[in-house]
Amino acid sequence: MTDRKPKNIFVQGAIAAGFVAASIQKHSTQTSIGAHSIFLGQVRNDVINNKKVVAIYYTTYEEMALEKMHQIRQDIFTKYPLTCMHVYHSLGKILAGEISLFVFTSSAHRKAAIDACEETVERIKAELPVWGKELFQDESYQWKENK
Amino acid sequence: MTDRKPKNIFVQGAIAAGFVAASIQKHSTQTSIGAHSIFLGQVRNDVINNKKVVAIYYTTYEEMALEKMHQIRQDIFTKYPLTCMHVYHSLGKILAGEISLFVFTSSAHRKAAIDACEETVERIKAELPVWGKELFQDESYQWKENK
Amino acid sequence: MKVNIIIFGQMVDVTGSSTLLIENVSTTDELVEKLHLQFPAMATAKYAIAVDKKMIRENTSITNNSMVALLPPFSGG
Amino acid sequence: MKVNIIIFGQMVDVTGSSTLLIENVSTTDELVEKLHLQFPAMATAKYAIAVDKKMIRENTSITNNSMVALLPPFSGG
Repeated sequence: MTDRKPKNIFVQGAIAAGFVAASIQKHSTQTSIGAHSIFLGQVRNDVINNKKVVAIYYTTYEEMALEKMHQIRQDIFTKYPLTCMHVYHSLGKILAGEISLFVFTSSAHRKAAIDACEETVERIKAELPVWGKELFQDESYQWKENK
Repeated sequence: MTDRKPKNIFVQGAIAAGFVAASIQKHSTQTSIGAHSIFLGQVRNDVINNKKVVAIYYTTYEEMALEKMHQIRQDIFTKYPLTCMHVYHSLGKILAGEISLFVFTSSAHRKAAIDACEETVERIKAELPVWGKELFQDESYQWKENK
Repeated sequence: MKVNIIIFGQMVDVTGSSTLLIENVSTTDELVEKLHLQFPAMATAKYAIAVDKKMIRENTSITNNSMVALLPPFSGG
Repeated sequence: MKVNIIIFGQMVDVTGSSTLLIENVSTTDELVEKLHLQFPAMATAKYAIAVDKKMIRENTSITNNSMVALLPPFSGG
């Protein structure tokens, strides 16, 4: 861990498609990039015991999550020759069909970008202290479990 | 191969970030989707023998490429539980920093979306009759080689 | 000695609160013992403990300044 | 018998044209032999042959209606 302040990855509410587009567009000046890999997590309208999930409400232990994300970022940059990496995770109520996670890696060649993106997503799901509460139509809820 | 007419994947010119955003946005009504994986190929400003690549000019054997892409699509849908797949490849002159390939897979869960996207990209690079001519500043060129 | 505990996710359903103040404990094992007495449902709950933002796996000393957190299984993304 | 050939990518640099009409050939082996006589640089060029949009690996019969294509290594994406 360096002394550098961890970057914030959390945004209130859903991640808009236009935000993803703006992120992509910003990279057009970085002409050493040959490949971008993007992962988007979208809230599913799962049916659990005949009740439909209408939204997920995300909370986090922000201080710990940002430190952990900083460490994941450093590990990934050490392992893969990336040009850049961007991660955004939603907090609050995200409706079914909306995007709650956006991971974006770029590299000169595709292998590094693709592998780094996948590994970052896996580590985020396994290691970031974030919790999703699945909200049903009838205002009951259950806690999401990652597979 | 079915009799169904292969979908066109080719677009003249670069793929705009806004086009990617519109594609993402369209999926917000498909609430059985939990994960999107996107690959974008961007033209690199490589320096070869002291000459800078300013653009790649793409051509294809379109009829054969569309048949092959149709077959790849069928293979990938057979292998992975995808909700949908979209592929766009640029033709003509694409400047360094612009996007020439857009592969977009969606699934209920991340593993299928990520693996299908990567496999589709690999197959496109290996199997589609498409050629890239790397154009230098001085108007000379060389033919691109895929690794 | 008083230890401040912050609680997340489904563990809030178990303890009924997102913060707790527990007295007279100097290790995480002592803390867990007290918590289980106070909240019997914790015995069957799945959770990890972080001290000062690091997950702990063994019994760990805690002080007045320790930041102790109860973390149920993560489900981000 | 005349066979129409379509030519792509760097093979156009070798033959100087993106289409060719070759007479008196009935198999791809015969075709390749004729082409190599006409364009000696083809001997060192890397290319595959497609007949009716399928890559061929063995000597294949061709007719007036065959669509023969010379395909250098692909470099899409």
